Amino acid sequence: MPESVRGEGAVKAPSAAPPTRSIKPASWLRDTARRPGWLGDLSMLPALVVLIAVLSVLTEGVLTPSNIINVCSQSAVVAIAAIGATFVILTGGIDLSTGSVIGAGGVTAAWVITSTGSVLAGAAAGILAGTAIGLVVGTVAAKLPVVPFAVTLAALYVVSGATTLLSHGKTIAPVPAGFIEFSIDGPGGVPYSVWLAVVLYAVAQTVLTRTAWGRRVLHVGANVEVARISGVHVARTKASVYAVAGLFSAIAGIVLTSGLAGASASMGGPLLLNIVGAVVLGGTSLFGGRGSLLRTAVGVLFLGFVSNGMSLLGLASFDQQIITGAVIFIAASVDGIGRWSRRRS
Amino acid sequence: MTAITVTGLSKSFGGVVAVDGVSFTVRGGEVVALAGENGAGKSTIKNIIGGILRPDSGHVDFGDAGNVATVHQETSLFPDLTVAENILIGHLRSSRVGTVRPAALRRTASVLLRRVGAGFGPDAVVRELSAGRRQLVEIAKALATEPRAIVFDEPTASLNLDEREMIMRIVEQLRDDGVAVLYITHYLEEIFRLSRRIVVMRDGRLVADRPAGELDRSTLEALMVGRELAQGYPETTKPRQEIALSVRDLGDGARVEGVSFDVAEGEIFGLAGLMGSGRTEVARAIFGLAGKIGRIEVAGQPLRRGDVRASIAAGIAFVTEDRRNEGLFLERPIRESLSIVGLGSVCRPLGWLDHAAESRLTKDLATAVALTARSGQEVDGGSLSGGNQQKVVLAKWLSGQPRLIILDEPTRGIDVGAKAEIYRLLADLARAGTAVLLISSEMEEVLGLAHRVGVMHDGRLAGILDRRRATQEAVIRLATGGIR
Amino acid sequence: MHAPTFIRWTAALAASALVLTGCGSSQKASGSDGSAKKITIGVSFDLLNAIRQAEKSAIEKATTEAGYEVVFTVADKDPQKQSSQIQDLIQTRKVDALIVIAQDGQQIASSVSLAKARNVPFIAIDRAVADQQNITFQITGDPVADGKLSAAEFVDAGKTKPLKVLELVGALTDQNAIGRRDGFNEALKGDPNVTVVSQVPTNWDPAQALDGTSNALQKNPDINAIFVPSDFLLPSVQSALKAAGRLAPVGDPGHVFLVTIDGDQNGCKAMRDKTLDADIATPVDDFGKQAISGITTALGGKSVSPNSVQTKGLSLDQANFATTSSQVWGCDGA
Amino acid sequence: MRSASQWCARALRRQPLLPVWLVLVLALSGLYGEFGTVANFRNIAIQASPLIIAAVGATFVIMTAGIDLSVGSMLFLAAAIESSWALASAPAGVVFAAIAATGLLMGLVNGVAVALTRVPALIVTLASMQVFRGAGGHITGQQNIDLPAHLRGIGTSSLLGVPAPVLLAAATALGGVLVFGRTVFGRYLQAVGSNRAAALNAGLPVRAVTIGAYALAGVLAALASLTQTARLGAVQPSIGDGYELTVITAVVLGGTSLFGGRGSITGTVLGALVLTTAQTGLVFSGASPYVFDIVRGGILLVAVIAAGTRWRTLAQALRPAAVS
Repeated sequence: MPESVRGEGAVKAPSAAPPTRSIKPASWLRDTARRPGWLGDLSMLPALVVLIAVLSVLTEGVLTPSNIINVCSQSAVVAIAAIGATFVILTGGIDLSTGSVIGAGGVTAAWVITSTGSVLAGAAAGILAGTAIGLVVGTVAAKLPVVPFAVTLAALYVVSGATTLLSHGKTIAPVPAGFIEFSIDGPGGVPYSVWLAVVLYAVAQTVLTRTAWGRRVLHVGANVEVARISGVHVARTKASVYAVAGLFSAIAGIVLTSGLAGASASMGGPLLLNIVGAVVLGGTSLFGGRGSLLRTAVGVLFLGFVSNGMSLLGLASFDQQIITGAVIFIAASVDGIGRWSRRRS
Repeated sequence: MTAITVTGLSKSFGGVVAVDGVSFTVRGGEVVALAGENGAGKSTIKNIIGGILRPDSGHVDFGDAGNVATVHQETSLFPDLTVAENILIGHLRSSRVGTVRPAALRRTASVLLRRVGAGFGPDAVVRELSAGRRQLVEIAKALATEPRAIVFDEPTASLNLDEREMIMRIVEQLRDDGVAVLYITHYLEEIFRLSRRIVVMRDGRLVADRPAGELDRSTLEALMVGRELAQGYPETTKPRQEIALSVRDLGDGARVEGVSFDVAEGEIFGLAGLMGSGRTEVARAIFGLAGKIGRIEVAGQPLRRGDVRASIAAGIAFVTEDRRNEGLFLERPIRESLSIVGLGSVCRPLGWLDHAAESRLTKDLATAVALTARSGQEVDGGSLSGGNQQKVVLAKWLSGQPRLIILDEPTRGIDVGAKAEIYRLLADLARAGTAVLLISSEMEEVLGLAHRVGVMHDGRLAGILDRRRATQEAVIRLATGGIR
Repeated sequence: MHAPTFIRWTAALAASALVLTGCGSSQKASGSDGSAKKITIGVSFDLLNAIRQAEKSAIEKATTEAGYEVVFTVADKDPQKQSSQIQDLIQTRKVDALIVIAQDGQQIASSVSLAKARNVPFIAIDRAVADQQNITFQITGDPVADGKLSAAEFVDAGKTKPLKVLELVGALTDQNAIGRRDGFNEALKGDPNVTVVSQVPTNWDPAQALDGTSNALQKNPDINAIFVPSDFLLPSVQSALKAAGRLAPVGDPGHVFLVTIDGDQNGCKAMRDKTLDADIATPVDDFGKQAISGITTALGGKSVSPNSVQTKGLSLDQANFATTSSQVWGCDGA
Repeated sequence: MRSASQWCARALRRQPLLPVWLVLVLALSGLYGEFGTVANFRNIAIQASPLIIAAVGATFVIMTAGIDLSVGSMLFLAAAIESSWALASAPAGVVFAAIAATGLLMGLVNGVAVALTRVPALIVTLASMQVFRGAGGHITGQQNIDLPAHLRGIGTSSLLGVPAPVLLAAATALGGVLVFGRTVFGRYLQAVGSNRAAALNAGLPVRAVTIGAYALAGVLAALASLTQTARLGAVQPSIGDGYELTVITAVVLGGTSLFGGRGSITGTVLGALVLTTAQTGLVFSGASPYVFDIVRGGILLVAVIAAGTRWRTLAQALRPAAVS
């Protein structure tokens, strides 16, 4: 309702014309004001291209369609969980409980699937469980005077402990063959899990850029006081973000259950580093307010190719660790230098 | 006895020239004022002199002064350390092994605190001090180096009248002791009171370096802005009959109690008082940011307590005193800061944003406040000048139909040109029927704009003066606890 | 703007150089894939530790004898990583057969079906997998039997002196740990001379084993026997005993009766030093040999029968040490 | 008398965890007869020692508003170096010096990366966590390696009846208190964590202080590794796995703010003691080990909420400082 803008008639336009600056066509890429937002989101893409090029030289088969599908399907779980983590990090928070919620969601789903035989019921139960956990964590993080790092660390312990306790530490299996198929095959030879991840990214990116909720998430992260004073329901936004993270972690847990043909409480634990690593590698700021899902997608693919490449090269696991660590650091510092130079100019 | 000699300083940031060939000197025993609008290059000069920035060309020479101390604008103290530790943070190394001797620290700090006339001890934790006291700590810290030259950067920006007076006395004392003082401020009266010479900067260049006696207020303003400013304050029309805001026995449960007043539609109600008298607390309690006691009605409807969203829904807008941290997003496009309050009006069902409607809205808002941001609405808020930032904060509230707009220090730290535009905007808002609650430390501004002036003293409303009776003397008498 | 761009690209180059140097050396080690005819076997381990190293050597020995090539991957206890690595082995490296030590016997199922779909023989060793229909061959130890064999040592010793036993348990999420526990407890059921007075979970973590043992010895000072379900927890247990002043060699009246499972270098050394009473050794060499012969059979187009083998451990105790130790893998290099 | 009670009140205000710990100890002693014995307290003290040592180091880092996720990996890499050195059968003194040097080096790597690049500490240490563990794996070849007797010595020896690990932990804690409270470095640490921009403006050696904090954390992680492996008697690939979260839990439990600038070494020591005592208590109760995770999470949450009001004011106070 722009008509309702006050002062449009009441306030006179300024007498002094604003000084204008002509922008050369060639400089539009460098001009943050003119450059389309998504272009900035792809700042890690050159690094990804370099990585793939290097890997292709070192080993064969990297750029074959089947291997690319492999990388995508292997990354699907981290990718989906990283959507939720991106929203949390955009508010300036962090969710250390992601891995444990992946376990909890997967175990719940697998338990319902094995006892009722219905995949749909299981998926619904898993999603419900994950979202509920996220909502509780988020409500505590938003309403009580605590830092997200500590709350979600506590939640990590409680959720993984409780899931292990309730599942007696066992793997819940077997699940129906059709459910396993979800992570193996799909239209065009690309597994359904990958299609699901793609759709979820499209939806989440749209939600972030095209809805009021997405805007509020960015604003809470950019400056919580400005948001509060401007009428944003800060506590509700924060709580909702953790609930959304719980939702996506649970979906990731269900996809992982399908990929592994069974669920165990501990299965999500090792993924936390990759999830947070992918979000930050993509260039979403840990301080909140800056970032996007496009960035996270590039970060996920980057890590996916790193681990795929190392596995193809047959590297020993300790060498893989060293290289993963070094790559995360170098990629983060390259991006950091880039942002630093932009800030300086 | 020249203490600071600046010769041909130039500095640019990523192609933008901030300071261009500036030269001047400050001698021992004199105060030189550095004046200029925001973005004129004063801070860059200060940072180069203070050694924080390195110039692209030119140099700074301290002559026999040896070193220079800087008193910063935004206090650069450590909230978790004690006063003594803060003052002597640069001089902690009292023994060779790097251990700290608390007793010696405390003694030295006490001496410095006495020198600035502080009425508090060295053991207090800085977090618990008021803004004025922190500024004193800041000065004591600068004095710890026994400097022969000091740069003051807006030392009084966040202080009340008493505290400003105290700071100015300290400056005068330092000057009499033979210290060279470079004084940066927006308060022209301080410039004329303290300085012997005035250096004026505009767009990174030095435009004047003259004895203070040769300049008067309007010439100085003209030098700073580069054009003649319209004199005085805009005309305001008579308030309407309807009461927009009614406050009864308001308290915040801590410093403020028993505050009652009404503001009519179309009225500009000034709230004066010393810093710490509770003006800001009243504003925050009305807006729902602080716990409130008492009764507030907006257009006859009672307001739910402690609920910002309810206040906004009732038509209250609040421009806080801290625009950088509470007003706009420094690291997001200004479009988003502009549309945040009116976001609901550009939303379709399911919270779907209509980007076209949003950009129409923000363009209209920017036009309404005469926002002169050069590069459009996609630049980050942090890249704007203080004046433009304040205009963005004001504009974001105009998307609704504010019944009442509360402004806390709306012109603090912004240049004269932007000030005039904000005054005109307030007058226009009032003419259109909005009630305006204006809080300001600049008495002239309150007296020039407000229909009535409420004066706070020690957490209570000491009295309300209408325009005819609201003179500087009357306000000060009430503000300092005198009788009407 | 120019200088930082330069820095960025230098950094990117440095990153690629790092990956290059890091990988270059290992690629040589893994051999050339060029000689097309050679049969390549993909091996996926759950983790790497002493017993896995022994299993790795056993596999390497057997493959060299058979003239095959090996590609090793290790999943670091992450089932998702293991599944990815197996996918890479099958679909990109195009290995001819797989030898897998599953991180999780249930969750390996999708890898099993992938191998089945791509006609790659799937051999599970050491840890059982749930999907028995679709695997080519499986050879594992028998955790329940190993537990029972351990218990037998306690029953024997209990005849001379009643035993109050502290039972350490591995990870509750691990079938091997649960099997060893169940076999042990079942075999002891009803024996009047041996009572389990305390069960301490260790999560296969030496530090937890140490603290748990210390605490249990504190709570039950009359403990005079400890069942240790894996050799790699032995140093922790002995540390705890030493701290409690309870460490004494076999034969000493203050000796705490100790039995472990695995038969690694630690265990063998402790047997030789007479600080350990018995060690149930896993037949690691069998794993390698039988896995490779299974592969040879499968690649020849025949099915392996029987397709699942459980090998019992070898009881090594102080009485038979001189005659039996040569058959225990941990005693080889010692 | 009055000053004594005042002192008590002040101590209580400063260390609210102290009564929590005392109540925990009393309750457990009441529940389980064997709990309240000298031998058991000795046990708890020994078990808490490595945690105390590593957590004191982490306190320095967190005090600068940093974080160190690589503690567990540093523990492992130091242990790996120890085992490799042990193979060369060097005298204990040389081994100890080598380990301390390793810790220093690892800490310097972290510190330099945090101080000189713009990468957040969380990411730097996330990366170095991988690198250190990988390097450790390289050295040990993922084998279990027994330590020779002279290196196990400090795990079991004692001085005047006090076990060596406890002595080490006590010395570390005391040293930490002194460094933190009585040295210029300690003040600078607090200043950097309290307001980094102001520290830069005041010309404090911000980078050096940051590097120093991480270097100290590295050395102490190596020292913790030494006590831990000496007790275990062997170096295993799983050493220190997930230890970083336990260490951070102890520090946060002790009341040190993750925003930096605020906290205490004594709080950290108490945090480590509460965690260890609770764990021992659970073993006594015979509960499932997973219950410990739940209990630990619960304790952390309660402690954090209790300290929360202070944090919130801190967060607000720090906001302006974040913009430089």
